[in-house]
Amino acid sequence: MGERKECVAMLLAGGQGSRLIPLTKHTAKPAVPFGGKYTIIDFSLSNCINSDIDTVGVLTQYQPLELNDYLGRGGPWDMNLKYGGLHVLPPYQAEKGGDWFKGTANAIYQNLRFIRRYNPRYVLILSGDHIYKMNYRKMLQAHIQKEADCTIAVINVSKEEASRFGIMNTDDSGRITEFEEKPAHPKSTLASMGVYIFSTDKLIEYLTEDENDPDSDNDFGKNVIPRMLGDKQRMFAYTFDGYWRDVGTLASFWAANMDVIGENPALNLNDPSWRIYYRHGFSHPEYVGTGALIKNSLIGDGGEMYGSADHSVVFSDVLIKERALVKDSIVMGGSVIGEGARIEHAIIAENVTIGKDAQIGGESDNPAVVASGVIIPAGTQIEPGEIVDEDSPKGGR
Amino acid sequence: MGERKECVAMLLAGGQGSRLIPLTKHTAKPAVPFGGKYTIIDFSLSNCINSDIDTVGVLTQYQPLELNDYLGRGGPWDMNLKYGGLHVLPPYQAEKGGDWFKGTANAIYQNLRFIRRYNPRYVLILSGDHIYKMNYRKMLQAHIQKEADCTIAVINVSKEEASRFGIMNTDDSGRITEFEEKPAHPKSTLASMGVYIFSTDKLIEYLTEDENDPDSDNDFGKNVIPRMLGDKQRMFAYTFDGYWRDVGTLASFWAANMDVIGENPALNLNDPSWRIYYRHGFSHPEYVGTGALIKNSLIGDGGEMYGSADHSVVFSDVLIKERALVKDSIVMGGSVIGEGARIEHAIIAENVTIGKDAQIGGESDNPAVVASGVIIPAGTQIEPGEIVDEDSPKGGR
Amino acid sequence: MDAAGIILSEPYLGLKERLIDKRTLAALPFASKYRLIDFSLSNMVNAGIRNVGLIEEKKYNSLMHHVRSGQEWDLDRKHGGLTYLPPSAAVNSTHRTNTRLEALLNNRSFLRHTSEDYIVMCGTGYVGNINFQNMLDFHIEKKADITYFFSHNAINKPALRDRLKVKADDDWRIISVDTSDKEALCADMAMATCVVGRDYLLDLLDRLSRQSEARSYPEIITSLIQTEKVMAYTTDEMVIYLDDLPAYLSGSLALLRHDVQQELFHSENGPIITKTKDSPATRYGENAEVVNSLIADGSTIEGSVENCIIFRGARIKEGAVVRNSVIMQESTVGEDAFLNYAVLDKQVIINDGRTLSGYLSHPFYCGRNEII
Amino acid sequence: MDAAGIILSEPYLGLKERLIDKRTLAALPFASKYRLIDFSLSNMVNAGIRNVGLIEEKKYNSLMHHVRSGQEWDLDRKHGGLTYLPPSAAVNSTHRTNTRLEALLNNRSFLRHTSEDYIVMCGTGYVGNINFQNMLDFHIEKKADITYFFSHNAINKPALRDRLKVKADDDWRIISVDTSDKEALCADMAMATCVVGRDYLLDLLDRLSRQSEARSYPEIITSLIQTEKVMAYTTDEMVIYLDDLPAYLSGSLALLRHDVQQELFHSENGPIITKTKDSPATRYGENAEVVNSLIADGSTIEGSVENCIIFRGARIKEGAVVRNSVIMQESTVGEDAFLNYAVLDKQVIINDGRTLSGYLSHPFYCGRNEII
Repeated sequence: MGERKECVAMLLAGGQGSRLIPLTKHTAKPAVPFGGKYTIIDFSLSNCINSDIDTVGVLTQYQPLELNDYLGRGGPWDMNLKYGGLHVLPPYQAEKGGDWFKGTANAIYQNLRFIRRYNPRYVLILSGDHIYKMNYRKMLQAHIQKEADCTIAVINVSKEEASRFGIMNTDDSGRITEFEEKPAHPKSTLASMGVYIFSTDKLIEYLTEDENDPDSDNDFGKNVIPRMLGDKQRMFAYTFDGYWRDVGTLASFWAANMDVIGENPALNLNDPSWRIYYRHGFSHPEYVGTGALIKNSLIGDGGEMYGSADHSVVFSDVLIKERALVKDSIVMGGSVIGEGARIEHAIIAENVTIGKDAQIGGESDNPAVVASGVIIPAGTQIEPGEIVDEDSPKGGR
Repeated sequence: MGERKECVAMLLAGGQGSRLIPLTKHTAKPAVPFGGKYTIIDFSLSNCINSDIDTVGVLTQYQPLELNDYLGRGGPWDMNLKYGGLHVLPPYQAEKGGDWFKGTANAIYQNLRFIRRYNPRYVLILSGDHIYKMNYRKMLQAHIQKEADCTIAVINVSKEEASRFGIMNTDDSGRITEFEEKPAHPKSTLASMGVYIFSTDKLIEYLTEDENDPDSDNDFGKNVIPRMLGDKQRMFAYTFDGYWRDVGTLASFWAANMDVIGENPALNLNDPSWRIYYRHGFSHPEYVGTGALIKNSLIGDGGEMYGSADHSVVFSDVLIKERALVKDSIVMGGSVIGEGARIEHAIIAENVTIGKDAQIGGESDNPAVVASGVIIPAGTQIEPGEIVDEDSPKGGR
Repeated sequence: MDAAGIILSEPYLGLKERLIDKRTLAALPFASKYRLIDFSLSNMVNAGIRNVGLIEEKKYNSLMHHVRSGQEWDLDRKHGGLTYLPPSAAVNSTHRTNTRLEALLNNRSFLRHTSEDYIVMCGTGYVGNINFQNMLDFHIEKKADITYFFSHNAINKPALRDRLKVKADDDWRIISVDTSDKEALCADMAMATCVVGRDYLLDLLDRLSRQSEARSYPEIITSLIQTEKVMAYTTDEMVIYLDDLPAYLSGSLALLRHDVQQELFHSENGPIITKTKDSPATRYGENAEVVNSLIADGSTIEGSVENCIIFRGARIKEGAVVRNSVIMQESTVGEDAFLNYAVLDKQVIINDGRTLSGYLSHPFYCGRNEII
Repeated sequence: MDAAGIILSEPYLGLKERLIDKRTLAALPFASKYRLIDFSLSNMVNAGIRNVGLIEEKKYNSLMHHVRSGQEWDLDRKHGGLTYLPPSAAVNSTHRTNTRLEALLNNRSFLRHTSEDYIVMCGTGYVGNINFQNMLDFHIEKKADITYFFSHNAINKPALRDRLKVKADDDWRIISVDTSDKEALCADMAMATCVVGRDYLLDLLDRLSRQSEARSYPEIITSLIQTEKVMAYTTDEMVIYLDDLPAYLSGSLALLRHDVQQELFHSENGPIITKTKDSPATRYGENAEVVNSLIADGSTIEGSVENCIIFRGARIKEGAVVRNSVIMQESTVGEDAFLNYAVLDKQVIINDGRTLSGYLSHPFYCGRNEII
């Protein structure tokens, strides 16, 4: 119990995820449901514990009530430890007044006391809003082996996508020679995943320097990394070649959910060697009634199925009534799909009620979205790409 | 698990306690150590669980890292429940931006979602910075019996003190007829303890009204209570006649600690019928060596005593070296008192080192204070009433 | 609630079923994701009981593995919470008890140290979602010495054996035992669900312990009702008895009834709580066909399933047809296999193309880890 | 650390001390606030072991009450953590084991299901703050089959009985057992502290289980060292044996030595962790006089205490003089009583004015709850 922690993870979970706003109005993006059972932050946290990293500071500031409750003391991820474990780190006021976190680097800077307590050799910086299964331990081994000051996880993206990311240019040894934020003409396709490992002393040194620079935005990508590169610190790229998605838009969120469907899905969630842990409710087993036809789908528990689901992700405690059809869609927990309703290419958030014979979405790449708690009256038609939230006239609340 | 909670407590732990500043520079006032084993907030939390109230929201905003870690999920107070239990509620940003808590009423208003989740009939509002043992259950029974909208706990103070408190004037039935904040000429001596029970619907109604009033300071004492009185709501005083201290100044903090000493102390902490719970470290048993003389004192565990202690409160892991004397003083955890040093009428904070033959304080009502982590060089003399913190020249750090 | 709980993890009424070869009855899996103990524990905590003693029989390993510290039920408390109690004489004896009375006698110190005034006891030979608060209220209102629980709404009543029948007067006081009267309250005092005052129980145990000769349970009850005020608390809350393998199968299939689901899983009393498993969502394949079945999370359905109870992590492969069966945790039914009225225990493998068929009264049973 | 742990809560080497009449040795209180199991568990977790099996003997109630879910040691984990293992044949047997070998044989499934490559085993017949990581490193470096733990720094060595002496070669390989050679490593293979590869142990257990005749522990070890590479890991870390009541008293009084306190409580290995109690601070009265004693929190000292170990909640009243004694939890020594070389078990009451005096070799013992 008295041991020093080799590596402490700091997980940035402060983002609102403004492009997901119908899903993040009352909850932080990391608390958005994903994959029939999980919330987005489960992936980073499960990666940590599966990588044998048991001490994680989660930095929150946007609508944290649900996220804080969801995280608790980290029990679901086996991180409710007396020494180490999961700790939520909200913004706070100090002797000289309080600050909201200004940027990603400032958020870590404000919580250096948390890091120092465990005296780790290495600090892993993560975002709480990506979907991926990654062994950080291997990345740490690479960091140690290369005697790096900072290692940045990168993923190969297509030439077209590259200009939407921070792009690394590296030499043959993997050492980063240049970093460009969203370059118009990218020189490589190695995109930063927002996963960094720092040797602790270098992290503290550069965060302190960054904090003292009044012109800095206090952001890792914009300020800290370029400054370290400028100082010729040993910075290496670590290439990750698994599944990774930044589910920053409604379309990419929908697409990533579709990726978990199928016998050999792009993202396999039924993987005993890399389990994704989550906080459980008290749902009973799901009942599939006479007349139901469920195929090529993932269905959570506690629901009752009397209608059809095809190529969809359905969360816990959902009721799909007779003759209803859910196709190419996401239906989150506690929602009710009325008799004969037709849901296609849609995202139905939590605790939505879809009235009888309503039609949501259609054949389109642009998912229709119904925000949580909305009641859609019988017979209503929601167009592809349309977003219905509690304030919009379509929600008959 | 599905039951509604009859009563939920909201504990305001946001205060800096600026008059205790040498003790609260890096920690919130509720996390200040008290009584050899405890922190101040342990009293309110233990009162809750001993009153069978197992669901508590703790509102924090000032330097919460230590307090958050100390609270965790409430295990020490037997409140780590899946349904209910202890939850830390930090300030947060919502869709329309973030707010620090403006006043006590606003802090509760911002966390109405937490209260609503448990659908309680009654809400108990507490401060985390008073020292007392009180059965809130009895107060709740009085509230129910009187069919009150709001019940305010009061304590009888002397005529002289009364003008420092919020004073209630009541009729024969105990119904509050008037409330005066720090009156120059008090009409009664019933002072508010800052402990309120509200019927939930009334609380929500008046908090919402208060929030919509741009001129309000959003404070219970200044705004909400007077407004309810003006509206002739049923408001009752509940008289508490036990030990109660607002340890808001260094002198009152020192005095309250002295109150726990003795065979029949003003505040009995060795009371199996009303145990005060706290979070434990790993301290080993205390060793009292040859030459030690400890009398009329409370001593925490893990320490080593080779010198003398008389009429003092000594926390865990303190080393008192040969020929040292600690008298009428408080020595917090991890501090070292050097050979021959003389500590009188002083507050020595955590992890202080007092050098050989140093003299701290003296015969006085005005305690000398050494802030946490300070090193006092050998032979130094600290006058009565003097405050030494890490920035002051006396601290030889 | 001013009551502590005692759960008697009882033996299987003397029946030698392979279902409980390697587990206590309390650890028997039921209803896709539960074990029988989940129902007892949930009924206790849903009634506000915060102090539960669990008297475990031998073979308690699978039970402890499931219940652990009681955390899922909020019973991992500093004070009270879950306590494992030894069935045998606590200190010096090495032989294990077989009677409920002896188990209670051996745990008088638990009773003495509880601060609650009443004790709610239950066994684990049945499932139900029962409001123990109501039973306690009845007990107090009637000023009873002992109040036994009876359900008017029992499933598998025909399978009852070794149970007592009693007759009550108009005020629900029990006046006779073991009648052949068809109208008598037929139930299961053997399942031991009752309320009793703590001090009264301690006194009663003292008196019983002084009686030297061993007596059967019916004999004890028969003599009790002469001198004590033994009441019958009756309710319409549903109870499913699981006396033997046919009862286990028919009790399982009863879960497919809407009224049974409502009673067990949507009761106002509260949810039935079980150990979490971090299972992913259920995966339905391209050609899955599921009708009238209970499906746990983490299972994979690629074939045809009708009138079945499927547990966590089970897999029904393409072309397989499974009807009227219970498939426990992590068992696999191979391609084109055909199962009817079968009960597969945990981690069974049924190879491709096998046909296994029993009948409701004679289910086909396959033991844990077996391969067919 | 790539090792799982097994703690054998062993019987008291056949001694019949009243100290352990109603508790296992593992649950014996020691050093003001601990029980012996605390040292074993803390050594395990301080070495980074996260998966510990606890083989409990009968009378395990006080042990379970103390350890519960292992939460204090961060061992209440979803995966691994603390597992209670049955000493007797897991399933069908009703008799209890008396040998360590049988206990291991009965828990091969625990060994099979651990993912760690090594097993660290220890007993509970001693206390120490021992770095098991170093022992494992030695085991791996030496490519040993089994590595036994030996301390050069044992307290109560004269009290050793029924322990083995071994002799090692220059590379620390054990070459003979039970010599009368004075220079031999005298220790305590009976306390069973050792490291062994998991697969190797399973294989060894299989081999041993096929040998039909019962053999004594020395016989087994003697035959093992012929064929296996059994190594001696020696350390200067202090170990206190607690073989009998005199050893318990002298081992307790040894705690008053500065070097022993440093070894046990200020070791770099980590703290010794125990169950929390929410005791208030120790209260010293107007006329308290304490010299050279270990005082637990929650106790009240109003009289004179010299060379003593005082447990939580104990009270020494005014005028009482207590010397060279161990006063366990919640015991009270009345006014003007005089105690010397006494061991008071828990919740004892010594009335005012009593004089109770034993000697180091013959301590005066007073059993739990007794009143003198």
